[in-house]
Amino acid sequence: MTKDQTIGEALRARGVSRRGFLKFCAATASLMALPPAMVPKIAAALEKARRPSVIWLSFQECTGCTESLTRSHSPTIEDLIFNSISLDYHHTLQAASGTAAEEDRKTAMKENYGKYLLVVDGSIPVGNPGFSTIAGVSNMDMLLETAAGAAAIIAVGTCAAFGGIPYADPNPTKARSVTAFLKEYGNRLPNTFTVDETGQTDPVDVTNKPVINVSGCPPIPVVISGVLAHFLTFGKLPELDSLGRPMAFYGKSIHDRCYRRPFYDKGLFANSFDDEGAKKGWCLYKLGCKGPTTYNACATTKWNEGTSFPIQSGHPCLGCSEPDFWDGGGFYKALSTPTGDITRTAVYAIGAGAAAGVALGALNRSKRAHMRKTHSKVGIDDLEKGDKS
Amino acid sequence: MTPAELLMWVRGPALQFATVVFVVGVAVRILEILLLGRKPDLAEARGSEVIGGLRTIISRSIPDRGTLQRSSFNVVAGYIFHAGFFLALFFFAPHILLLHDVFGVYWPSLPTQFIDALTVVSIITLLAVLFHRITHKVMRFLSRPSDYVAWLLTILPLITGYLAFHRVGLAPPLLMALHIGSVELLMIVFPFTKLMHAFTLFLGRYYNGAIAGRRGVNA
Amino acid sequence: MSASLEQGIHAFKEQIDAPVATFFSSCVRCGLCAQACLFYTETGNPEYTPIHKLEPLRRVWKQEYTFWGRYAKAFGLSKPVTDAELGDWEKYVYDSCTMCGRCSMVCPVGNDIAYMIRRMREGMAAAGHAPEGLVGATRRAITIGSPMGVKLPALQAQIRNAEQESGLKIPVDVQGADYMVLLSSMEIMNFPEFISAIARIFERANVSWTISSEAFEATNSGIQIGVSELAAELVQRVVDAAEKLQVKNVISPECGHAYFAIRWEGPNLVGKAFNFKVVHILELLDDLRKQGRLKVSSKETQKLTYHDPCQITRRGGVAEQPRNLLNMVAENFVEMPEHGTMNWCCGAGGGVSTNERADELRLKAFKRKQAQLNAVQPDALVSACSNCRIQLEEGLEENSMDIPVLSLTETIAAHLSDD
Amino acid sequence: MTTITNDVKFRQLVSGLDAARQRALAARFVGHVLDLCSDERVTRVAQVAAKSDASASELATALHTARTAAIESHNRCGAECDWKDQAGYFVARAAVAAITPADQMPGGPAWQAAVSSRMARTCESIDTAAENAGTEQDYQYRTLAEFLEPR
Repeated sequence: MTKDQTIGEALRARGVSRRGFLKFCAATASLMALPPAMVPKIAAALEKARRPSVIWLSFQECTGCTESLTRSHSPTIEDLIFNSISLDYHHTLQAASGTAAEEDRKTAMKENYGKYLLVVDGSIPVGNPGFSTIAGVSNMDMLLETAAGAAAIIAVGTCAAFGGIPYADPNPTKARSVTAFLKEYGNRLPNTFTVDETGQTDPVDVTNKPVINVSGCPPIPVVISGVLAHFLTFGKLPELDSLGRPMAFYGKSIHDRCYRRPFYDKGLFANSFDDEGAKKGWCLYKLGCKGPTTYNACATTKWNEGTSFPIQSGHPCLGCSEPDFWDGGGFYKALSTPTGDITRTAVYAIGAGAAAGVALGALNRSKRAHMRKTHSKVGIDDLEKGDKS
Repeated sequence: MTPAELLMWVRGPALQFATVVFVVGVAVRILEILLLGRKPDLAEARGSEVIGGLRTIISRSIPDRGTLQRSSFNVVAGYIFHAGFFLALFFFAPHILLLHDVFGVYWPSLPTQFIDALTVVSIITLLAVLFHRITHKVMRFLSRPSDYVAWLLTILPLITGYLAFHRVGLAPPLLMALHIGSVELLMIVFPFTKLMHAFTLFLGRYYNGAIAGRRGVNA
Repeated sequence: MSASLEQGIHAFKEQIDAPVATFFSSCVRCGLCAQACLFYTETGNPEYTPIHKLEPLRRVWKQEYTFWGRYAKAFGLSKPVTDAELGDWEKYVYDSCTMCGRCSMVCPVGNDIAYMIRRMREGMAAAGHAPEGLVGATRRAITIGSPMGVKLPALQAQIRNAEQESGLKIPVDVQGADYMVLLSSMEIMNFPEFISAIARIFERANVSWTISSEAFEATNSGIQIGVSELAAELVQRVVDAAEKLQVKNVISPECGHAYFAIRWEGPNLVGKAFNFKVVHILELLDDLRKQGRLKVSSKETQKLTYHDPCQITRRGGVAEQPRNLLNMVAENFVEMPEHGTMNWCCGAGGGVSTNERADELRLKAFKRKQAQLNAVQPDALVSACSNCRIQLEEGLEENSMDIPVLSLTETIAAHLSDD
Repeated sequence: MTTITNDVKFRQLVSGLDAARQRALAARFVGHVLDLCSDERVTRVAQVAAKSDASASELATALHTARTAAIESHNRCGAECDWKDQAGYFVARAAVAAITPADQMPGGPAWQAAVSSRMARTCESIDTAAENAGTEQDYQYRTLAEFLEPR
C-alpha cells in the first residue's frame, strides 16, 4: 500500500467489495450516532480521503492500549481503519528501530506537516526528563516537537487522557495527562528544536492544540476507529464532553445503560461474588460497582466485538474511563461509602463524648447543688421588691 | 481540587470530623441533660410511671382530634417530610450499604423509584413547611435563626440526594460530594440546634408520660 | 431579704432538672402548644404561646447548664435575663396561664410546659414579680390561715348554719375519725351548702369523719404563686392536724389546685410521704357508690354536662369518678366535645382569678368554654371546683347564657335516698 | 296557730304551698334580711316578688336582674373576704330563689329563699361577731305560721 493511495483504493486493493465498504460506512455512522442519511456522505468522503498519516507516540504507558486497539482476530472495523491509515510511526509495531525509526517520524512530520494525526498513549512525566525517553529524547520534548505539526492529538487511554496509574497518588514521576502537559508546557521550546530539518521555521505554541481524550484503561477499540472515521469524514473533532471525550461514546454512564439496572431499582443486590444474588446476575453496587459515576460505552458496545463487558462477566465496573479512578477508595467499595473506618471513629467519639458529658454533667450537678445549698428562704415579706413602694 | 478529589475528601477526613462532632456533641448534650436528674416523687402513685412513660413515647405520635383539626398542616406536613426523610435515609439501597459499613447490619431496601418520588414529595413539603413557618403568626413569632438553619440543613441532603441520584447538572462525583457534604453539615450543626429533638423527644415524652402516669392519666 | 433579680435567677438555677433540660432541648417551635391554649385561641395573640412563656427560664438553662451556652455567655454572646424582662413576663407566666396542662398534653415532643411554668414561678416570685392579688392571698393564707382571711369563728358559724339546715351534727376535732375533711375558703364563704351536703351524704353512708379546727383550709396559694417554702408550710399544717387527730384519710374538697397541692405536691413539699391517704371528695363518693353505701332516690332530669376541673381530671387523674356519679344521678348527662383529660380550662385556675390585672383576659378566655357549651346546649353545668364555678357563673352571666352551675357533690346530696 | 319548731316540718309545709303563695312567703323572708344588702336592684326584685299580680315578663326581667346582682356580688376567689358584702350576696341569692319559677328551683323557691336568708344573717353574725344563732330561723317559723292562718 503506497502512501498516496486513497482509502477507497487501499480497501479495494485488499479485495473489499463496494458493498462491504458501504456496510462499514453504515456501521461507523450508527456508532457515531449519525443519521443514516449521512452514510453516502461518509462513503464519498472516505472514498477519496488520502490515507491519513498517523504518528503514534507511547510515553509512560503499559502498551495495554496498543494491545487492545490492534488486537483483531477477524477483519474487524478497527482492522480496516488501521490498514487504511498509514501508521508512519509506532515504536512497538514498526519494523524499523533506532535512528531509522526516528528518521521515519521526522520525514512523516515534514511530509504531512499540519495534517498528520498524533496519537499519544501514556502520561508525560515532568518530574525529571530522564524518567521516560525515546531514543534519548525526553517524552516532554518529543511531544512538544511532534505536536507542532499535528492536525489534532488523540490521547488514547486514561493515562494520556487524565494521567492514569502513573498519576495515581503519590504520583512519583509527576506524570501529566496530555491536556495538563500542554496547558503547562505548551509554549515552551523543545530542546530538540532545529529549524531546518523538520521544515519548522519558528517554535509553535501547542498549548491550544485540539485534543480528543479517549479514556479507558484500556479504551474500547471501536471508539478509536469511530473518532478517526469522524475526523476523516468531517475533517474536525467530534462533539466532546466537559472532559474532552467524544459524546457519542462517553455521553451516557454505564449505570444508565446497564442491563442489571432493574435489579438496582428493585433493590436486589449481590452481597458477595458467589452468593445467590451474584449467580442470579443481580446488581453489583454493593461490591463496589462504579457504574453510576462512570461514562463509557462498555454497556452498549461491549468488548471483544460485543462479547461482554466487566459487569456482564460478574465483576463491578472499576470506573476506568474517569479521572483518578485508581484513587477511588477501593475497587470493591462503592464510591459513596466512607473511606476510613467510621465505626472505630464513632466508638472513640462515644468514649470521648461520654467522658466530656459526664464531666459537664457533674459540673451541672455541683452548680445546682451549690445553688440549692445557698438557697435563701423566701418568706411572706420577701415577695415584694425592696424598692417597691 | 477535581470533583473526584473533593469526593474523596468528603468521604474521608470530612466524614471523620463530622462523625466525631456529631457523636461527641450528642453524647455531651444527652449526658448534660440526664445527669441533672429528677427528684424522686414521694406522692403515693396511682399508676405506673414506667408504663405511662413508655406508653406516651408512642401515643404522643398520634395527635388528638382537636389538635389535628386546629393544626392539621403541622401534623400532616410534619409526618410527610419526616417519613420521607427517614424512609430515604434507611431504605434507599446505597444508604443501607453505607449504614452496613458503620453498623454491620443489612436490611431489605425499598425500590429506588419509590424513594425517588418520596424525596420529591418531601422536598415540596419542606418548602411548604418553610412558607408556613414564615406566614403563620405563631410560628413566625416563635422562630429563631436556628430554626431556619435547621430547616436548610434538613432540605439540603434531600435536594442534593435527588440530584446525585439523577446525576443532573454537575459531574456525578461533584454531586455525590455535595450530597455527602450536606449530610456532614447536618451532622456538625446537629448537636447545637433543635435537631437534638430527634433524640431528646423520647426522653421528653417519657418524662411527660411518667409524670402523668403516676397520677393515673394517659398523657 | 427582699425580692430581687439575683434571687429570681438563683431560684431559676435551682429549678432546672433533667425534664426541664430535655424539654428545652426538644422544642422545635412548631406552635402546636398555642393551638391547645385557650389564652391564644381566644385572643389570637402569639405572645400567649405556652412555650414562649418560658423564654427567660430557657435562657437561664442554656447559659448555665449547657456547654455551648456557657461558652457563648463567657464570650458575651448570650442575652442575660433582666429584671425588666421578668416584669414583662408576669403577664405570660401568671395572667395568661392557669397551669391547666393542656399544652403539655399536645406537645409532639412531649414537653410538659405546665411542669416548667410551676418551676418558673419559683423564680418569678423570688424576683418580686408575682401578681399583687396572689401575694396578698398568700400572705393571708400564711398569717390568718386562709387566702380570703376566713377565720375559725366564720367556719363555726357556717357549721352551725349547716347543722340547722341538715339537722345533723358536724363533727369537729373528732379523734381517730376515718376521714378529715378540708374545705376551701370559697366553699366556706360562697357555697356553704357543701358542708351540709357532705354531712348528709356521710351520715347516710355512715362515714366517720371530722373537720379539724386547726387546719380546715384546703387551698394552697403557695403552689399558685410559686414559693415552695410557703406551700410546704400550708401543707405541714394539714399534716400536723391529720396526725394529731390520727385520721386515716384527708379529703380534698371541690377545689382544683387544693387537690393537686395536697395529693401530688404535698409529700414532695414537706419532704416525706404522708402516713395517711389523700382522697378527693369525688373519689370517696364513687367508692361509696361502688360499695352501695351511696344511693339516690331520684335523678336530675334536665340535660347536664360536666366541666372537668384541670387540676382534678387532667393533672389530678380523677376522671371516671365524676362520670360514674353523674350516670347515677342524672338521666340526661352528655359530654362536652374535648372533655375529660383534654377538657378546656375555665380560664381562672392557677391563681388567675386572684389576679385583678388578668380579669379582662380571664373573661375573654371563657369564650372557649362558651364554644364547648354551645356545642352541647345543656340545661345545667356541673363541676367539682368552686373557683371554676365562680368563673363559669361570671362567664355565663357575661355572655347572657342562662345555665345554672351546680356542684356535683351538692347535686348528689339533693337526690340522696331517704331509706 | 300551728307552731313550727323544726326544719323538717317547716320545709314540709313550705314546699306544700302553691307557686304564688311560695313566692309571697319567700318575698317576706327576703324582706326581713333586705337591710343587709346595699344593692338597690335586689330591693326592687324583692318588691316585684311581693307583688302578687306581677306579670310573667316582669318576673322574668326581675329574675335576670337578680341573677346579675348575685353574680356581681361574688367575692373574688383569694381576695380579702368582706362578710358584709357576703351577706349582701346571700340576700341577692335569696331574691333569685324567690323570683325563680317553682319548677326550676330544687326544693322550692320559699325554702331556698329561707336558706339563703339565714346564710345572709350568719354572714352578718360573722361580720359583727353578734350572737344571733337561730334568730332568723325563729322569725321564719313565726312568719310561716302567720302566713298559714292570717288573723
